[in-house]
Amino acid sequence: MTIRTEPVTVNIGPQHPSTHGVFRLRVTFDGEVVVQVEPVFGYLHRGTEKLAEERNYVQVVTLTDRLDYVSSMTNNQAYCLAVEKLLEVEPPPRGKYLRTITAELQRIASHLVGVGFFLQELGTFGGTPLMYCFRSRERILDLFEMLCGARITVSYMRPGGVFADAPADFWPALATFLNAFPGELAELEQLILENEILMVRTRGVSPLPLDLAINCSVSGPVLRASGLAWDWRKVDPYDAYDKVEFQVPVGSNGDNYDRFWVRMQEVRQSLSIVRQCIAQIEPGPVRLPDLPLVLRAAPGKEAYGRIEAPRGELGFYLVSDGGVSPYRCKIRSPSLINLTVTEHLLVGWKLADMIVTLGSVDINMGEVDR
Amino acid sequence: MALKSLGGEEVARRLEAALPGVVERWESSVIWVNPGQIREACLFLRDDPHLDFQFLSSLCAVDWVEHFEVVYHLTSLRKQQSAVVKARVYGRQSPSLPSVYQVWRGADFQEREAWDLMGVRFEGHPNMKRIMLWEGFEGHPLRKDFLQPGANLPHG
Amino acid sequence: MSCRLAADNVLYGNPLFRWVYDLAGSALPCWLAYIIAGLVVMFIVVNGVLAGTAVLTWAERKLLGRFQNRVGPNRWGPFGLLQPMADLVKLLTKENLTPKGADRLVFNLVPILMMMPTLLVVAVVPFAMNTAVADLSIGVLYILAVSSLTILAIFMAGWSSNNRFALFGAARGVAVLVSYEVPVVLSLLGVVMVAGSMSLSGVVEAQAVPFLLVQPIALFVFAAGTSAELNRTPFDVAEGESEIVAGYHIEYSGIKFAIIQASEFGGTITASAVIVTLFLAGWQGPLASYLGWLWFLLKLGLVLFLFVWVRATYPRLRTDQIMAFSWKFLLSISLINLLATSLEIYWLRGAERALTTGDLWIMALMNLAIAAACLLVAGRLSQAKVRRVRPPLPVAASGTAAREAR
Amino acid sequence: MYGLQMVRGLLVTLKNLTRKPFTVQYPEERLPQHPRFRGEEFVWYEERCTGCASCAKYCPLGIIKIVTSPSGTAVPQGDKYRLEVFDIEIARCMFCGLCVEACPYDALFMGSGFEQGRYSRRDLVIPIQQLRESDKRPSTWFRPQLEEAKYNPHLGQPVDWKQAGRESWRWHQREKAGLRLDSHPADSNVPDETEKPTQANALPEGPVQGAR
Repeated sequence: MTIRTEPVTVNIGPQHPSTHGVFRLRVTFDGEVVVQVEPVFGYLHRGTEKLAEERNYVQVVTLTDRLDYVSSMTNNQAYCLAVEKLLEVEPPPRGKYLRTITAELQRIASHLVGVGFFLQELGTFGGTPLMYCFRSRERILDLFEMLCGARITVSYMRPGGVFADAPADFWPALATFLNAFPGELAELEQLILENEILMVRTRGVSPLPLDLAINCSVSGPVLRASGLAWDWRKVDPYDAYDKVEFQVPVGSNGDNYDRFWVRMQEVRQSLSIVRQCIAQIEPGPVRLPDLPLVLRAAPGKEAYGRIEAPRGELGFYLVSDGGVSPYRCKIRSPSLINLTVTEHLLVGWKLADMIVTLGSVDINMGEVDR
Repeated sequence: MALKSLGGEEVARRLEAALPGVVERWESSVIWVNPGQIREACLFLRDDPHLDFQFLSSLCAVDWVEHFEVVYHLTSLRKQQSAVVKARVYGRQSPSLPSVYQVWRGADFQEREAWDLMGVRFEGHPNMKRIMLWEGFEGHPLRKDFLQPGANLPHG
Repeated sequence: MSCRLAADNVLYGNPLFRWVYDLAGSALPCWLAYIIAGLVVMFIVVNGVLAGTAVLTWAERKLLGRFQNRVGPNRWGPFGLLQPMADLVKLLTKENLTPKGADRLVFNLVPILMMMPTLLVVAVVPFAMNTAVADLSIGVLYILAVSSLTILAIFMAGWSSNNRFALFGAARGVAVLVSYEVPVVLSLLGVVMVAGSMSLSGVVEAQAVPFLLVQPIALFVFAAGTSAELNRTPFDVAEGESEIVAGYHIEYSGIKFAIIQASEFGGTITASAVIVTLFLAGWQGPLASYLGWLWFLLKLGLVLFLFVWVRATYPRLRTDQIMAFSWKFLLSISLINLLATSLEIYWLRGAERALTTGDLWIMALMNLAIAAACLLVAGRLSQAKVRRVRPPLPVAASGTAAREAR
Repeated sequence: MYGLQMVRGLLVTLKNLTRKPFTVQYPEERLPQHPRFRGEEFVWYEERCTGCASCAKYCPLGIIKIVTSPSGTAVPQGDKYRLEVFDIEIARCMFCGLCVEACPYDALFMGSGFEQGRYSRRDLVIPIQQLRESDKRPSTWFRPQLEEAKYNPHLGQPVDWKQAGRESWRWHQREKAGLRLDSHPADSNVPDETEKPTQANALPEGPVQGAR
């Protein structure tokens, strides 16, 4: 006897615990197996690119905080680099080091969130690893508050440096964090990194071949997990990255476990970068003194500034018409473009794997929809 | 180890040798390509062993009022070099140019976004519909002549 | 007029029942006295379980909080002890929704059907000597039969809710529950064989050595099986809140949701009580025999703590992996256990056809060795899947050393 | 071995069971706030404000509304313009602090609180009267002179307008009145009875190197 079956279409999201914001996947299931998937987004579209055209160069910094709200610092950094390229200026060394330190701290915080929610989606009840991740992230956010008065929407960097030097009590607080965090990280690794359930759930699931990843412009940890050591911090060093040493963790077959593993390793490398920066940083100005509050670039000039954000290549393409605000500001957001491979990653896998794979790609809707 | 920004001249020379007439003009770091042949040009840029631009970093459209400019930021992961390719599309009613989806699948969402927000159609894209806004939205908000309904923002 | 309860009545062993029956029977007709006595005992047991459930919801949340470095509920009452009350009031005052297109009758029947097996199981569990409501001679069989009724409720909930997530949850739940029935039954068979009795009090009395030691494999299989049947991590696929939101009970709200939740927590309590009874020697313990209930509660608390601990630690398995775990691993080790146990009993049982304490110790040693061997073999077989991938990357030396190196 | 890592995981959670929770029970306990915290209760010194509306122009959202009129008082008293309206619509404010960054006379400071929740959007406007009367506990965000004085709004006393600026208040008063023509650096360092710091966390007088 044959059982007549029919595919079932389900909307995962926009309100679903595991869609990282207001993201919707229209999925057709055959039993539990995904046969067709279509990402639908735009629920968080705020028109940042249009808004940027109506604000002056410094004001746009506040808009970038709200793109990838899990890593505001790196958004600021990418934007400020683009503006600096446009104006052909370079921040003073201390400013560069401060940017590097904060960007790496932000990378740690962002990866902790990514890993934490990835594990939450794997079904750790009530999110025990998530809480451990947040415990450490909280310390970083505290440092940010000390530095710039806000925890998430930092607006710390400005074209030409950072808005102000770190307060005197920042450095001891940073040292405290650097002492406490490796222990917490080791605890997290002991809890979950090689857990057998995690292994059977994630290894070999949703592999992403390297050639497809490159063709789909996938970047960041997702690309590195597929086996290519491509990191803009190495390839095109910006700020102080040419003065520090670090390794680029690389996965082998780009499955969920590799993506998770790459992030966990990057946290360690970021920690080392912060340490090196602290050892190297020297007193001096943090912001170019002669930049006016309202910046202007030469008409017709354009610049594409990009960084290795925690989620991949974050680029700002700025075009100037000589006015006080960018004529066009295109944001190349890694989260959106990493979603190009959604269909390849999800089709053929089960519902449970689908959720975990989405978590391992680690998208952020603020950045997808902009 | 550093990224090399390829000069417009070098790219233009190679491109012109392979596909005569495709390059409209070039500058120090930018080349303008005939929009009708953008797909062939991109295919060449991707597959030429000296250029090897396998990675499309970014694709966007800029509204210069009298024309639209579609900008491709390309990166070669193997040779660690980058280049900027542009194509000018004229006409405000229905500007269109061939899609590069078949060359780089990474262009998928970015082309859809350019259509959605800027109104530049990419012919040959398998799923050319709105991406951020809903179907039925009137106009393309990133165009310079788009007026936000009820715009009364102080900076508007 | 005085009524005498027949000695072969299943309720004869319960002193409370007999006392109420005698008291009521002196004034009322026997059938009425029988009902009244039954209701009194039922009232105590049902409310005891429900109170335990309330405490468990508080304890689980509090413990999970502390496992996660949080505080847990702490607003109502000292240490948040009144939190279950607040929850109950909240859920009672919520709107009782029935989704459009739902099968109303089935939908509304589910909470009752969910609660029923939980309460039914309690009937045979002896909390202390002579305290089981009914000391059935086929107690173990009764537990197995009644507890599998949950499947029906889960399936009904998923089917009647008119929600695809609920359907997913129900399908998963049924698949998992059905596949876990078999190893659970086989594991309890070993226990019954060693005890030589199917009555729960008989099993407790047979545990001169706790069956935790004598039947370690059976304990593991039974614990895993009940985890799966109760939808607890790492087998909580039927609810899987990160995937299918709440699974089969996604559409339930208000008091219906409360009952379903209560039956799950109550199920945890009864399952733990069964584990205590079958494997941890029930009410037996040192010191005076009237402290039996205390020992029972202590052991119950320990088992519940283990359940919460596991829940706080592990990720969830996938449905097919859970079933593979059941059919490939649990079924084989429970068969091994059954074979080993029967052979041991055959050899060790003396002329008087009963196992002595010494025999039990020998069996314990042998079974522990077998359990260790099973673990080793399974570990070797599954090693390829869970081997460490690659060593962590070296981290650049920090500080001045790195600067000098350049 | 199979299961070994799972046991290690159990040990981690057990270890955390004995730890003190890291969460904070908010209304009773509070996280320590840092002096640079960008909070809601904007601190505004009318005495320092010239009504130039730099803050309003620099606000990315345009939520500051300023109306001035020529004041009737004498110019040497430092009152060129009178502020009639100074509304900050904090419903839309994102607390980026660019208004504070733009203020050339250190008249506007970020506040240090975060508990201005209201039941109606209409109430989420800070009018000028409230700005005048509010506690003067400015955040040290973008105000290096306060930072150098180790001022902490969460512990310290209110800061008087004479001490809030990066230059002497007398200099400032002349500046505000438009009398800078003959200003002389020595002029600003003339000691004055009213300038004497009286508070515990008094701020240094005289020109302080600004951030710009």
